[in-house]
Amino acid sequence: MRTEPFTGPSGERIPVVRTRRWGRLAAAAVAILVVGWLVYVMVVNPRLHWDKVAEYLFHDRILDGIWVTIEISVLATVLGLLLGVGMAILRLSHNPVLSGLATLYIWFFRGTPVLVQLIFWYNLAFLFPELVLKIPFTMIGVKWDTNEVMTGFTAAMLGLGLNLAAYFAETVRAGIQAVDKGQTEAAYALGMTPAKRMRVIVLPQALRIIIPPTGNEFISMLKTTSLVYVVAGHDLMTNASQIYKANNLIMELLIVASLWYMLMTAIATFLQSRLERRFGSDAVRLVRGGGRGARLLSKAAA
Amino acid sequence: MRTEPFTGPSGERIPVVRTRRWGRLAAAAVAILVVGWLVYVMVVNPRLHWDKVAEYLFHDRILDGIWVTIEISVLATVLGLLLGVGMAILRLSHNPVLSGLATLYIWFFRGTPVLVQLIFWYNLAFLFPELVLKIPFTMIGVKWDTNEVMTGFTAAMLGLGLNLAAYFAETVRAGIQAVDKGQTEAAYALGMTPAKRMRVIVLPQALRIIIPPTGNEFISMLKTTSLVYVVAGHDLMTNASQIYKANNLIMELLIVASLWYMLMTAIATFLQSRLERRFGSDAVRLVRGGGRGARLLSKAAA
Amino acid sequence: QSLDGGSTEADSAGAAPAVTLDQAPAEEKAADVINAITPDESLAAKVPAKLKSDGLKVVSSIGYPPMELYASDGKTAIGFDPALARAIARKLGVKVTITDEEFNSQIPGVLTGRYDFVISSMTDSPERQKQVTFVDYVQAGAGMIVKKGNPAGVNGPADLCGKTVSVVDNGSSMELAEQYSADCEKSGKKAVNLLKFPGDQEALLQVTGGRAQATITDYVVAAYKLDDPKLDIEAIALEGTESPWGIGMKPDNQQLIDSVKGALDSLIASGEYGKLLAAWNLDKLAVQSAVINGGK
Amino acid sequence: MSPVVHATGVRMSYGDTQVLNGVDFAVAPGEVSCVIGPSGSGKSTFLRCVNGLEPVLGGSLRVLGEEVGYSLREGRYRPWSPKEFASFRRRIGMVFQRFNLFAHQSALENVACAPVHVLGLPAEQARRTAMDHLERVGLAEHAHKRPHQLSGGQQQRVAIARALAMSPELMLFDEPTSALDPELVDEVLEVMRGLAADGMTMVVVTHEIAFAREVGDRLTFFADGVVVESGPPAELVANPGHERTRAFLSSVLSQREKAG
Amino acid sequence: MSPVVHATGVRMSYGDTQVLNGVDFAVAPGEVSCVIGPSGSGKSTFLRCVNGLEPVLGGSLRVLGEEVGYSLREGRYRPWSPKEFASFRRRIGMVFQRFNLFAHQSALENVACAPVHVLGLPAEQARRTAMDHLERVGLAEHAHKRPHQLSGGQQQRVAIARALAMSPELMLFDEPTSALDPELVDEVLEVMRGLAADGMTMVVVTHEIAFAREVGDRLTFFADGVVVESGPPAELVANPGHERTRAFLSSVLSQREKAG
Ligand SMILES: Nc1ncnc2c1ncn2[C@@H]1O[C@H](COP(=O)(O)OP(=O)(O)OP(=O)(O)O)[C@@H](O)[C@H]1O
Ligand SMILES: Nc1ncnc2c1ncn2[C@@H]1O[C@H](COP(=O)(O)OP(=O)(O)OP(=O)(O)O)[C@@H](O)[C@H]1O
Ligand SMILES: [Mg+2]
Ligand SMILES: [Mg+2]
Repeated sequence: MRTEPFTGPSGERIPVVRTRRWGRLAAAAVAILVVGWLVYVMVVNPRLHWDKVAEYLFHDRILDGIWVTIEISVLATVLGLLLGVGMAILRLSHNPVLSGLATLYIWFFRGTPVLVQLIFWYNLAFLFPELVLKIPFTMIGVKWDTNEVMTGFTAAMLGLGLNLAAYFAETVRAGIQAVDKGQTEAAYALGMTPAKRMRVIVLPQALRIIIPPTGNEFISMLKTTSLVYVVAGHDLMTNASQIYKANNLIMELLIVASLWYMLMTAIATFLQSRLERRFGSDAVRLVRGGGRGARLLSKAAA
Repeated sequence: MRTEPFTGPSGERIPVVRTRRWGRLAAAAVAILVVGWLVYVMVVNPRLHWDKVAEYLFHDRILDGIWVTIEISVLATVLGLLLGVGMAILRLSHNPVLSGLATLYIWFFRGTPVLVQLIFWYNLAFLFPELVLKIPFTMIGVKWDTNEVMTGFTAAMLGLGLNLAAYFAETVRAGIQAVDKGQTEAAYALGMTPAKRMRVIVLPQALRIIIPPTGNEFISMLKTTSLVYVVAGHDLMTNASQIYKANNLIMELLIVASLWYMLMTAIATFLQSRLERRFGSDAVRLVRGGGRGARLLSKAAA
Repeated sequence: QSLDGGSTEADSAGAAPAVTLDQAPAEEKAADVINAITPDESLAAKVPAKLKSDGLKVVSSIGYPPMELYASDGKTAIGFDPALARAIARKLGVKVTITDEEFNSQIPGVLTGRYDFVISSMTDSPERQKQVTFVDYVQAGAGMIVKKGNPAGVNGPADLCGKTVSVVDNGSSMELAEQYSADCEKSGKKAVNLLKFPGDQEALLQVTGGRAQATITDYVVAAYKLDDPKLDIEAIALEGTESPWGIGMKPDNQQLIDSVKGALDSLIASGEYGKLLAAWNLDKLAVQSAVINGGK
Repeated sequence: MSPVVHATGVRMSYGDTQVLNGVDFAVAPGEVSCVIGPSGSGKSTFLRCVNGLEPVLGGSLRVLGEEVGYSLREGRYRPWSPKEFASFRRRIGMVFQRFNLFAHQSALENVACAPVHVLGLPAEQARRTAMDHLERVGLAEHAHKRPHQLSGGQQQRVAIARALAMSPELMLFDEPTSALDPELVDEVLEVMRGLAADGMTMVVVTHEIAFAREVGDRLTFFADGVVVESGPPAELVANPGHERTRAFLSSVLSQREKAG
Repeated sequence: MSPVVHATGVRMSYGDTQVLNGVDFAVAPGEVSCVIGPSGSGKSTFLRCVNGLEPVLGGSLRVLGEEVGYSLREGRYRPWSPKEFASFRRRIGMVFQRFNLFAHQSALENVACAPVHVLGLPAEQARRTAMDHLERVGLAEHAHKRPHQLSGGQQQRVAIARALAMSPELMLFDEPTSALDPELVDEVLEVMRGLAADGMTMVVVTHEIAFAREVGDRLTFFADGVVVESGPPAELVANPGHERTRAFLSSVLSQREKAG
């Protein structure tokens, strides 16, 4: 704001008063009071055994569960992203059959609950006791016991990964379509084939649009993994609930699990913002931002 | 493609052959075969009782469950959207306390599993047997029995709505920030106050960015409602599982539930695309799209 | 409204107006027995006032036949536990509502006062006694379900070593399976490979799908499932596993605990309890008297 | 008559970059004041200061009789609230280089928007007046079109009508034709000529020297955040007093002379 | 020598809108052919057809000795595969109005991209050659900058270097300077003058009549999807044969004459 006083008609200095925004201050004070009160009421609540929370925070089974949660989330996200890129490209293909199938895939996997998909894959043996891959009209082929192939881990990967892929396909498609048409034209004009253009020019730029929702999906995947209890998986939430089922410290163990989820979310959010900064809109600006943007950038780099 | 033949040097017509894209055709054929085979194998599977699927498809409890699912999803989405807009505006506020609190809210509710939040609200009486709203240092106020206020329905609304609001807040913020700065300047230059500018100019344009993710959130909310089983809710998935607990037809009832979810998803997707067409990027184009866009628009309107 | 008025219409019980008692639903196998029960005047006089005004609020996790299941309308709870709850309510001369909750939401529901008691095939265990007080109403044992013909040759706990067994990841059958596994290891054999599931249907699916060789559950439930030809299974009782199941109530509500215990004792003495069990083909589960917190 | 705009020693910076280094500038009522200068010299920034869109850091900037951003009370200057800023800006019309029409509203809605939402006129009356203003800029038959359905020149004319609908006492134009295709420039300049003829007080940042010479009462040359020189347009173009002015004018005119 | 571009009766439409209505046009090797015409007359579309970016619907368009989009085999024309299109376009450089630099790559990477990914040159060699091309357009010291850190004129010069790096036999320019601030136009035209002097065959859509007169061997006037007339630039500007041409030229030149 203004740093110097005004000069009056006869050369005298007229001071500038600083305004206090009373409304703002009041709003802030009320908000802080409410939050503080909520925290206080939780902390001193005689019905919550905070000593138990502390005791179980680093319980072995909780730590095991965290590990499983992270492992499954990361792998399912990677699988979902790879498949999602493929589906997005199919969906944008000019071949009506392929793009129709991709649409069907997306609709099907977005349309059915993950829980059902997990139960379906895990219990595939109920429908098909053996998985047979053979050359038609011959006796040559391979055969597996479905239950041996479809472990809880495989089922979790398939259930979560295929489902996520359907959501990612839409995200990636939006990202691809958001890349300026001029980029594609320039690539073609330089003699690139459609595939090369996609790989070298379009996908790297689509990252900008893809990263933020991917971060969100990953964060919500951290919590979706709790569904693996139906495939006998032992993620954080399942383990926490098994503990409270035994000792009935429901609220305490939910707090333990929540604290860990919040920590994981905070870390994921941090990583997401790092990625966004690295590949985000600033790095892939399409129009010249003027002196200002350039200056900010070079400052950030310094 | 080209509609007429070429003319040779001596005036004769040289025909153009149409190319068949064999690769494409083959890919399409394989894809259709695989999907068809999967469907066939499911349909003829002797362990699936399709007659039972048909029987339960319109079972009273399934229909009741669908109604509950839709009701809760719609209400929670509306609540989440309203709160989310508020949080987004707070988050963008210049007041560091308010924007900090909004950030805290978003992080907290994104960070904790919905399941935990549902259990927490439903069992609020465990922590606070009575809800008291009174004027400090007096005896005047109102008091409710927590269990009477916090029915399963209220808990579901709060749990799902507050959680969704945290996700929407980010979406709405992105939408607001995506509105061209020039719009804000023009609004200010015409003498609008910040609040009026937000309501009259910015939010209506932010809709364009907000609608697609809102559709996605609604679709995934349809399935998230299945968590209301912990607050004694009877949504589609819960009712289906209660039926199979009694009659052991687990796969069949999962298929029934999935069919309904797919139908609801299809309808929601359709409505989403209608909304997108109404409020979407075409309607709120920022740069002049040339004759083409205008022509497409007037065609669509005709 | 003033807050210090203490506006609770305290124990003004007195001569309560006569209530019309609930009739058992038609599909309830013990409906005749229940509808014939009349209030016990001395018990009714001591019933907490809140029960008289609001009725008895019972919670049960429906979906565990024959103990608790839905009638064909999909809304009315029937089975032995609802039958007993209705019988107790009639004995006490109060109305009754039975609500379905997810199994693990039931104890919090009782503790927060949303429900008066839980009756849901709940094993009376010392851990649970820290939260609620039980009036034990049956004595039940565990059983195993295996595929028809018992292809894996599982006849007793000792045969489970090195096999895959699915259980519901909570409560007595899981503890039992863990104990068998420990026994296997003690005797130098391979441990039991335990798969834990949220519900007994998912656990059973592992047996019919061939992933698990057996599932351990309550014997009465296992026996009931035998009647379903689709499943293609047989049940094996596990001897010496009997433990009491209890009606759980908030420990500080002594008046309610006394009323429920009194009602159950009265039902046992009058033989109506036995008829209820017989109606659901569960005579094996009978107890001789209502014991408080009998679980070890 | 006291000047409509009276700047003395106006200073302004974005962070560490000093953009205006003491601008002295005055506009009399009814005057058409044109501003030229190289890119980055602070012309837009100055217009934004006049309108209160950017805060002035030093010097005095009096517009329409008020010290922009401050009211003098009891011997001290008190900063304006957002409401006070809004009612000040209401009195000034501004036209941007990139038009900035409200993208979700038709041409008519764009023009009627501020009268309804800012002045609180009844919708029907506002629409009627809006139609009159659209007529004035020759766009009555395009009233129902969305901005993206209009050509650049048409969009800019709607933007002018939108500003006029608030009956401003002063109009600011920031390079109103530089985003337009050459064939569309004239239709906008024509509207501006009309305004000037009606006696509107205008400050116009422009590269259209021909327009400045024909319509402007005064031409001011900005460079590096200060006013280098100022005078009647024809004189300034013919005999620039400073080397910088001469260099700039010749670079702007060179292309065009070659073309001629 | 046979012409590099030879269009006879080229027709093209977007859906129902007929855009090219039978264009006859030829460019000899080493010729600089300038194209002018009102907005929407199909100039850009024609360039895109020459490059195979849009399919021709009728007539014949022979470029670099090939019928664009078709090969003649056994007495029949067979449409090209995407690969054949790609190797055809490799031989033609194109510069767009909006530069279209790859936003995620530095200037150097932009220039080296196609040689590496299309021609399969080793990365090191491609970078060295790219550096030479950047030097040629005077941007060696900006090689590491991202497009958004460059001015419009600099971006356009990088775009030219990028096209040159493929050693094209024909260069197409679609209004290469019309998105630039007036002061930046000259630096781009300078590079193009250099190219013309080196004997590059060029088709240039432009509004810079001065440039066409100075550098162009031929000036063609497009209107409504046909070539209205064509001739040596100075002659065409001085004595347009058609009323349409005269009207267009006078509207483009009017502003600039007034300024002079
Ligand atoms: N929002 C901003 N933040 C930081 N610097 C800015 C901002 N806007 C403008 N600048 C800088 O302030 C200086 C003056 O900019 P201004 O837009 O006023 O120039 P101008 O004379 O209008 O130029 P032009 O003819 O290009 O419009 C420039 O150096 C510009 O980079
Ligand atoms: N992708 C497209 N789809 C439909 N119509 C189009 C498309 N591109 C251009 N057109 C239309 O084709 C006609 C010719 O456009 P073109 O861009 O070739 O004109 P131009 O002569 O280059 O004009 P300008 O000087 O404005 O660039 C115009 O009417 C335009 O609206
Ligand atoms: Mg400017
Ligand atoms: Mg063009």
